[in-house]
Amino acid sequence: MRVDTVHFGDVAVVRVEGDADMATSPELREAVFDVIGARAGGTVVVNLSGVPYIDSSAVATLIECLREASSGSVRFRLAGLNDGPLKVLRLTRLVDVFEVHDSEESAIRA
Amino acid sequence: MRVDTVHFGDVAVVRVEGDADMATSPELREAVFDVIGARAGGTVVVNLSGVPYIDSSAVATLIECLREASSGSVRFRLAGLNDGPLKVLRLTRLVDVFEVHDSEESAIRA
Amino acid sequence: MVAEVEVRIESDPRRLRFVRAVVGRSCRALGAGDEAAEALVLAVNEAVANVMRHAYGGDVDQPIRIRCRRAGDMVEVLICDHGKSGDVLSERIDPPDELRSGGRGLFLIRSLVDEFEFRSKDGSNRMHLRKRVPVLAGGG
Amino acid sequence: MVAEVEVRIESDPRRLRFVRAVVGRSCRALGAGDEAAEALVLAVNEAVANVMRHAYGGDVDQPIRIRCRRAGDMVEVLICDHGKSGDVLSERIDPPDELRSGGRGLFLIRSLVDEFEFRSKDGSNRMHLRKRVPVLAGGG
Ligand SMILES: Nc1ncnc2c1ncn2[C@@H]1O[C@H](COP(=O)(O)OP(=O)(O)O)[C@@H](O)[C@H]1O
Ligand SMILES: Nc1ncnc2c1ncn2[C@@H]1O[C@H](COP(=O)(O)OP(=O)(O)O)[C@@H](O)[C@H]1O
Repeated sequence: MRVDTVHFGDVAVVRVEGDADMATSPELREAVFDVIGARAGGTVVVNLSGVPYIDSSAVATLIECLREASSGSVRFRLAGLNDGPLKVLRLTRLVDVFEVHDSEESAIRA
Repeated sequence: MRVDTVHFGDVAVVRVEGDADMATSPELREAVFDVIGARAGGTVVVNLSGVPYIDSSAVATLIECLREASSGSVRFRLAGLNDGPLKVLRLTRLVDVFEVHDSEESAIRA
Repeated sequence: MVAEVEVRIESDPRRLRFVRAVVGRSCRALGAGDEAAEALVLAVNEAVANVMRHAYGGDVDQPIRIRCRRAGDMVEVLICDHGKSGDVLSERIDPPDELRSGGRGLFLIRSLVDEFEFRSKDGSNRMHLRKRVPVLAGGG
Repeated sequence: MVAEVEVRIESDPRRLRFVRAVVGRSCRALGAGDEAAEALVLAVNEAVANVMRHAYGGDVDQPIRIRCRRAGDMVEVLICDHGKSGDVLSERIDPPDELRSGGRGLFLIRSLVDEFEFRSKDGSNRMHLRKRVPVLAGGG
């Protein structure tokens, strides 16, 4: 997995590449938690357009990120979900729990 | 494997689809031998553009077809070889033994 | 017809990727369409991750076997370990509480497959996952 | 690291397609690039076809095992049968006579792999094919 963070004003975008599973989710969690910690009051977007696959560990990680963001008053958005990951969020009935955007741009502007 | 024969004047084209291996080569052999038997003095083109894979059984089959054609005074041409099959003919040093054309059209016109 | 694939790994989560790749291709080669193969890959990933986490408690050097084969009109995947057995069959299967972070593996597995079995015997645990696929034409 | 795939089939030529699909994906997942994986698939196809034709003399219901794994900087495929053993190692390896129809399997195998071994012992024949592949980065 590759994780890069880019900043646009008060929005931080975490761009992820590669499968997010039990082996790689901790890395995702750490990167997003770092950004949330440094960004009270702002917005964090996780761009998953480079992620073909997520499993329940990644789902758990995203939920933890969402909770961490709320408790730090940070807006938390997902962007660019591919079909596979979207299906997993649907199956686990979590799509509506997240603020999901089609693209990174619309997640930044929202 | 799917094998279809089409006729253009004195040229018969055998169009093959699917892998040509030890399981399917006999079918290829039978179809081509049938056409050769009915076509003294003419031309038989085997269009392999729908064949992603050939193994040594298919190579043996093509050699048998070539010999059968020569003995019946039938011109025998291969057309539309994909990279994989071409590589196998190169490895077995047989590319130059066959009359190989890029496309079915050029094999018919030649 | 005999045609089966057995994947053997150590219980290291970095092997999950390998399992997904080979199990996906094997299920397709056994007759599963894209959708059924993807569902099986997801389910097998969850089952193997559970073995790593729960049966082996995070040990990364314990053996796991995953066998894929055809069983009638189903593609069947067997996941086999010799770790701690859990009461997997009686775990809750309701959709997990929205903001709980864990507890979604078994729910996903059950949503994704047509048949689900779990047995522990003589120190070995076996989970069978089966998914209905189109009937094979000819040699498959 | 343990990560290996074993494909088990009957000696029916209609299973070759299955073998190619799973062995190809397995070799890639073990670190082979496209070219190395394709070469191994071709070589394994020839080796398994030879087992069907020569070791089992055309019987279609005899067992063949094909195991793929990593061996250092190689991907290794083992093909195992219990049929008639042939003097495979001393067979001619010159490029076969142009218009002879058979006799190209072993030649292809040797052109395609970096290492080739054959052993018969206690009624079981084992052919090892190995191909060098890039060194794994990280967990592979
Ligand atoms: N293979 C297994 N071996 C032992 N226990 C298991 C296994 N799979 C699941 N369990 C038990 O079932 C529970 C629910 O599993 P699951 O739904 O996958 O969620 P999670 O793994 O996030 O806890 C686990 O917490 C564990 O107690
Ligand atoms: N797995 C095998 N078991 C026994 N004999 C074999 C095996 N593979 C090859 N041989 C012997 O080696 C010869 C050459 O094999 P090969 O080059 O593949 O050509 P072909 O199979 O067309 O004869 C075969 O004719 C056979 O006698």
